[in-house]
Amino acid sequence: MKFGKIIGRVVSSQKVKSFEGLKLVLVQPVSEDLESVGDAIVAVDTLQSDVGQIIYYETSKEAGRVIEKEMNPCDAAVMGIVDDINITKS
Amino acid sequence: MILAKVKGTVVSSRKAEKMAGVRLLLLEKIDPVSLEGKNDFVVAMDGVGAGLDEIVFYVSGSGARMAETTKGLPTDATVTAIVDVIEQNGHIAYKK
Amino acid sequence: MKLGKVIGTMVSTIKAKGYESRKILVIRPVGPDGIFVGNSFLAIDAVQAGVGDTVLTIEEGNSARQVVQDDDAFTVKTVVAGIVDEISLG
Amino acid sequence: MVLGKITGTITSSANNTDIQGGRYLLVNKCDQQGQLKNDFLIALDLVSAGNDEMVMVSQSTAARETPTTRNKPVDAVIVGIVDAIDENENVVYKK
Repeated sequence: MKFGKIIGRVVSSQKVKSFEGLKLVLVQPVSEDLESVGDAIVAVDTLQSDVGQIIYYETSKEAGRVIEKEMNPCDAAVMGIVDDINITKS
Repeated sequence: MILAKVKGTVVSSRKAEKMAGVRLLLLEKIDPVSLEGKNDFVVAMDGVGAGLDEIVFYVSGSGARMAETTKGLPTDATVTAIVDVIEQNGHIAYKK
Repeated sequence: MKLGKVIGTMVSTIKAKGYESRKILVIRPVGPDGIFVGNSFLAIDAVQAGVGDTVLTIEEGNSARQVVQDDDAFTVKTVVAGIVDEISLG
Repeated sequence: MVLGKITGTITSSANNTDIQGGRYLLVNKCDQQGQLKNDFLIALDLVSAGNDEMVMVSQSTAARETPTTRNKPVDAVIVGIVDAIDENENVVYKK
């Protein structure tokens, strides 16, 4: 899993059937210091996250398992909304 | 899937048992616009009988094991198609 | 498997299913010499690891389900599977 | 999923992808504003995408989690055509 920040929403009307009714968000991967790392990706969000929130997401087939449909080609999903990060600098 | 050009074959006499009898191709990834080689090479199992200098595309990761010819074999790259035509922005960029 | 060092913890109340009541750690990959390499990531703790521990992480769903001993944890992919006591080189 | 724009079509008669009538498109990855990255991949089209349209591509094992691609040698599929992207309450892309 990785930290990410919700930076926007993606709207798609023409999509695979198993994605119908799902919310798609634009996620900017970030470090534990909340600095941007790499390029933004599109993820499925089942947790009603808001723009600006720090979340964590998982990739690959396991991400698709947040959707109640047996077969779906989702490769990234929001897995939780972050309340607090405690880092010990050594 | 990634576009590449067949640059040669790879022969290995000592290899995993399950790889016996499988043709291994040396591929050079190509730029899809210029079709020039990127000096980035990968060895892939041949699933289509591709020949030297042909443009192909290959599947990487666990999907490489899903071709008819590679079911259950230890591979992370398999050539799944020989390219006939690449059309870009309405014009033919490549024709076999 | 990847070597990493636990650099912190993260609190999250809103989580995807399969993540409820699981402890999640912030980890940075390290080389065998303990020097940080690359960006941080998150993993579910299965071995009571703590901040400062060098750990072994697995990023593959099937294996992860075995580690957390839950066949129904379909959304789980990244886990801390061991605490490293010693690495000997050469 | 990653974002990309359709820049071409790949035709192949000799293939063992084992997908009847499969349409393979050349995708140039792009950012949320549609800025091209010149980083290309080939993806199987599941949504009848057209030239220059912005799409979402799902990769790796997840690409095989559809009725068309189950257990087939595919590592990238186009799962949706993007109509609009809203970044920090501003529409940064519109079809």
